[in-house]
Amino acid sequence: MNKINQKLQEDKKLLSIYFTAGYPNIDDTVSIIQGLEKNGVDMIEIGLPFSDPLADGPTIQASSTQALKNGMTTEVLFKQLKDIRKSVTIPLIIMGYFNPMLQYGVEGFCKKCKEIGIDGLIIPDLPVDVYHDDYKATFDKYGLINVLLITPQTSDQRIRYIDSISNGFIYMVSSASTTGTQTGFGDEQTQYFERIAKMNLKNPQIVGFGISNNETFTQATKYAKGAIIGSAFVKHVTNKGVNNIDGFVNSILI
Amino acid sequence: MNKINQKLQEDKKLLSIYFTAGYPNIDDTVSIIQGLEKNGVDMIEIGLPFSDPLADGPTIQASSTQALKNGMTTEVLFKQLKDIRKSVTIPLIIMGYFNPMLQYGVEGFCKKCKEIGIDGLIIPDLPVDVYHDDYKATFDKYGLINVLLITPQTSDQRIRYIDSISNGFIYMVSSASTTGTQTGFGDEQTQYFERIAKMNLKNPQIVGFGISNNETFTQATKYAKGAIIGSAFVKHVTNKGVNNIDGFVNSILI
Amino acid sequence: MSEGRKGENKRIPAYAGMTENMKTYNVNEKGYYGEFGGAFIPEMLYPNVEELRQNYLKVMAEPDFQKEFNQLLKDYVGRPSPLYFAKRLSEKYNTKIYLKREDLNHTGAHKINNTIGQILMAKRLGKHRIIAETGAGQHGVATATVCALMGLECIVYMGEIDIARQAPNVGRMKMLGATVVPATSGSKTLKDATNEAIRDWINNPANTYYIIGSVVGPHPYPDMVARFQSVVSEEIQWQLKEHEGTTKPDYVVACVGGGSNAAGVYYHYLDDENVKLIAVEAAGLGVDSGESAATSVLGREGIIHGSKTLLMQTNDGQITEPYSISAGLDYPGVGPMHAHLYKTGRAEFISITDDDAMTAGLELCKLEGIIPAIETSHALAIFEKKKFNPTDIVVVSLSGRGDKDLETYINHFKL
Amino acid sequence: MSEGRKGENKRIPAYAGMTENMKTYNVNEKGYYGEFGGAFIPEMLYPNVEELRQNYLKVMAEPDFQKEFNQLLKDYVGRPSPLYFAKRLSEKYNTKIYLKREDLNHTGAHKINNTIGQILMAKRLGKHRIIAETGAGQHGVATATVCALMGLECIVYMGEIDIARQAPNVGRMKMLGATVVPATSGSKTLKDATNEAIRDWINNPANTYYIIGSVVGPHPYPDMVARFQSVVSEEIQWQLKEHEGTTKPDYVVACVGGGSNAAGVYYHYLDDENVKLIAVEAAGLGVDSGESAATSVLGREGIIHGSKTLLMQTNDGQITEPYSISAGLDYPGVGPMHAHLYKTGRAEFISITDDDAMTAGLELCKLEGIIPAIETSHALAIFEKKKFNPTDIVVVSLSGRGDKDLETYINHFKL
Ligand SMILES: Cc1ncc(COP(=O)(O)O)c(C=O)c1O
Ligand SMILES: Cc1ncc(COP(=O)(O)O)c(C=O)c1O
Repeated sequence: MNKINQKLQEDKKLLSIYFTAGYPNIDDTVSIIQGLEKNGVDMIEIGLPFSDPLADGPTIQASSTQALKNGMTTEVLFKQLKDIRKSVTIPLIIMGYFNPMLQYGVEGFCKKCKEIGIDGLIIPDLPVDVYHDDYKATFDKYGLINVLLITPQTSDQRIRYIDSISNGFIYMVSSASTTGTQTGFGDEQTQYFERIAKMNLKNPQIVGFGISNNETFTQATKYAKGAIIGSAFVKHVTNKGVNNIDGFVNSILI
Repeated sequence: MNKINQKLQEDKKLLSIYFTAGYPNIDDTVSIIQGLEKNGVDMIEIGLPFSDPLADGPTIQASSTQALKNGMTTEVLFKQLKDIRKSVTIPLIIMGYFNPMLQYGVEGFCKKCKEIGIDGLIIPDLPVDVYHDDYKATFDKYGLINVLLITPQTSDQRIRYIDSISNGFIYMVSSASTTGTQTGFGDEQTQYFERIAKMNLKNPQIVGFGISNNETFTQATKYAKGAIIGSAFVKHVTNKGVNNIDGFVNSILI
Repeated sequence: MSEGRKGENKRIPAYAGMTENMKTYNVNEKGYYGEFGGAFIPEMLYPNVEELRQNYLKVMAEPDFQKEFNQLLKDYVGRPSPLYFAKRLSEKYNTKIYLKREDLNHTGAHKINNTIGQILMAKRLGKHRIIAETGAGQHGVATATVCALMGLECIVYMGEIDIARQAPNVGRMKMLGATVVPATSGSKTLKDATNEAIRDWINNPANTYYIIGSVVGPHPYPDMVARFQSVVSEEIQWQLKEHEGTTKPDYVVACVGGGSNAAGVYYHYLDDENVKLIAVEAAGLGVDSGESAATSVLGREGIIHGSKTLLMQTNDGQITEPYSISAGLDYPGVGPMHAHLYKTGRAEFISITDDDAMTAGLELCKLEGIIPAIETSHALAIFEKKKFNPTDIVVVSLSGRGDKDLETYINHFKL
Repeated sequence: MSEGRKGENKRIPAYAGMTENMKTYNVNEKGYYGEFGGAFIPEMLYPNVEELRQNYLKVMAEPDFQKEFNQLLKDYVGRPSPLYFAKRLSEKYNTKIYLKREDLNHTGAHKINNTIGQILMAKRLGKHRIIAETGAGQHGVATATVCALMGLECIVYMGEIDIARQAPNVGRMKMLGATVVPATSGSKTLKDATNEAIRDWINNPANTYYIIGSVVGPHPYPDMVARFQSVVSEEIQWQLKEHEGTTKPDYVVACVGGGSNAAGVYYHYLDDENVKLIAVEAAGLGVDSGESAATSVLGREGIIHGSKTLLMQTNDGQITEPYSISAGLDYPGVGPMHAHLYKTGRAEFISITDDDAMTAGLELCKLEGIIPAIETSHALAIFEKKKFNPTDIVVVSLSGRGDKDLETYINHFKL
């Protein structure tokens, strides 16, 4: 069984953390993963940096630009992760934009992920239909879960469709925004969270975008299975470096 | 008999000098006239300054602007000249643009000229036809000679027409130019001078524009009755002041 | 031949009609509009002006000339310029406002209608050196443009102050290969540039053609320029017919510098007193401020640039230095046609201050998405001054676009 | 109704024909041109893009929409734009060169054809906040213009470098009441401005309509923009008929940034292989210099701004920072229609360096009195590169005027 599915079966609210591979320094990837696992995080999204991350806000943009400057590439990332399963067991997801994967070759990319022990992918600009028609078979072949997104604007009908072709969890974007823009949840979010909870989807949901501290983590996981922190963690790494992960994780989970 | 006609009958080449009234200083008008007469000049053109002297080059433009700044007006000029005939007998011509005369009233202007003892007018922007149809009678009534211009471009037919309505001399513009632009005469001028000389006009011709020294004065008066110096004299006054007229006149007549 | 335009052959009013069927507000045979006009020029200019006077109507009537003129207006200038119903502006002022879009002409103003005509005239008269004066630079650009088109040398005189405040147009003239000569005398604006152009012409009588940029100067310029610009009202007639079922607006409004823009929109309505004419002049800092260019109010009869007309002058007959924020209206005179329209009361003259013009210009940007030349903004400002009826059809000449004026606008409003 | 224009109702190609009568080089039902196109967008944008996809053809086919669109094109934009026979340019290159004068449109480029269409679309979809990206600023100005016209809020994203080099257009946008937001990431040019606009849209999904400025972005944008721009080739057909007795030129030439200008002039000729298509890209300092924007030569298939197309990228799939002196061509991708035209060989792609473009631009000034946008100058430069027959009819899209580029030209040539 895929590590993501295993994790989702645990009877707890899950904390998933996103970081940009190759940032702040090119060689920080492995130690960040290890640090996150060690400090009790449940799932990790490894950001494959892209030159033009159009679903991302300034924080992740800046980290991506720096990572690319540091020399991060798809090849380099795969090399860094080659032996990652020797040291960690935590579910690992690669989050990246579609073009670098396309250039690598989608089949080759998936194959490599399987070899390394990657459990899933999040590709914000790979639309559901294209995924379904052109790539699902490949993902399935290599045992990769493709995590699909929904937003407050997604219709119930489309949510059910997305649910039907998902096989891990649904990435529930908390509000209409790029990453790192929200600073707390209001009534709108609560209604949205409730609406989705009531839909009784087959896949659990994990909330992303706008989770930055214990309060928002708690709010989000009131209805959902877990929550993903991205920009807040990248900011933390920017300010405190990679040796202070415990402080960050503890501040979320208290 | 009008003093201009008297002068034209003298058996000599005539030197006529133009100056801008009220320049360099507002009260220089009378002393310049006296100085010119004293030094053997034959005829004087008193420039009534105009804000937009479009037949004039930079030298006379600048002197006009300064004269206006100094406070020169038609009224002031008439006041300055009120008693001029008590001290000089030289023919006096007012040279000016039409608009200030129009504003003063053409009839009043002519009347005043006669009172003062002005002998003629040169108005470059009063066209021959308009003069003939509208103003000749007035000029005649006050015994004023209107000096008309011809240029190298003026057709023979038109020259004859201009000759026919002139009753003093013809102002022969040496070349197609504004004042102060020519710096000597070439073949073109010589041909023009010869052409006009051969026409045997009823009115003598006096050459203007481009006469600045003994050489050009001599060239011009080889064919014509006289020559007019304007810009060169204004420049002289600018550089040497009004007390050095003898030097200038001597350099022309040698 | 194009079916895309109506009335193609009516473009230039037939010269034959002029004397037979004399119009009250048009020029007479002697070159006068009532008591205004004529050709008060130094003898040095006589051969040139006379050559033009004797030929202009004949040349303009040649089928060949008409064909070339009309073809260039259509394919090069982009005529007909639209007659645009300004919905939001009309709503705001509760009347029907149509904008005649001369701003859409090649080079961005009405000026090119005239320079196209005159360059063809110059060619037919065998001239190969072209001079012009310019204020806003629109006429300079339009002249430089047609000179490039015909491969002729071009020298443009422009006041030093105008060179500074209309920098984009100076750049355009340079790109087009024209020589821009600064006029440094007097107020260093349009009047002085005109003086310099006339002086150049005096100095170059044989090969040079002077393309005057407005309905000013000695006869036949005012009439010739008005005829070239008359394409504007010719178009308004059939365009308004399409929109409103009538060829006649209630009002025709235009800003007036020299008056060519106004002459163009008035032309076919001059003798139809049902169509009211409004002429808008630049009041500068205020008509009584001493810093103004409102010629009709402040002017008296006199002579400027070869024409008897209204002009701003001292009691003594010295021409006054005008002031307007708008380089194209910063002129102490007005064409003789307009002096006559003023004197007879045929046109209503309104003066608009700098500030009111700027405000009206910005309003047009915000309501209609059109940035007008500051000249044009003066015309637009009348809606705050004069009330029209809801059913009135008011045609305003949008004489030019404001690209040249961006800096002035932006500084004025601190945008 | 106007008789002044032909084919008024054929303006927007009928959507009904699309699937029934499929054109090889046109978009298919799924939003692809051959293998290029699609809608590679984050889920956050799905509702907006899907709403548009489901409605655009229906809305465009509404008589009411067509009427308003055509009326605005005519009375506001000033269409038809002339098809001008460039005599002196033709003589120089010994072939028949016609210039399609999009520079004469209101706001000075072809871009407004599209923004007029899209603002009407936005209104019908009930949106009241408009965003746009811009490179040269022409699309930004065109968007600010239609927003002012309709009284809608307007936010324009523009790269910091482009803000500096196209200052006049920034001024115009401000005058028109738009908010110009600098894009400070990446190469600080068009690509980055587009990223920012997309991010804004993600953040404002409900009330905001994104007016894309070229035939790029997710389906249905490329097709919709091409249809709005297709008025250009629709006009060329009947205009050329008037001039030459045929609706078909031998060549149609256009510069390509995103490709909307080219799409417009190609549209009605896409499937007529007798009409050869030439696409001109910006080589910057040279195709192999590392400072270039010649997408077809340097690009590989990939995804940019929601569309699968050709783009300049590293082996790793990172989008390369392009370079061109021309802000409107300084883009690392190209619309999917053009990728398809390239891949199939239907269009010939030529790349032109900064220097050659600038020289061609100045040449047009000097020969024809038209100052072209630097984008357009790239298209004009092909005559030094490619020989045409004396009888060839070559239509070049004069996509925009160069007023915005004066400073760049003047500095380049030290005028
Ligand atoms: C746009 C515009 N409108 C009006 C004028 C005023 O000139 P005229 O009165 O001759 O139309 C100018 C002069 O430059 C101008 O550029
Ligand atoms: C004048 C002009 N031409 C061409 C372009 C290139 O864009 P596109 O390829 O979409 O026509 C631009 C873009 O700004 C432009 O301003």
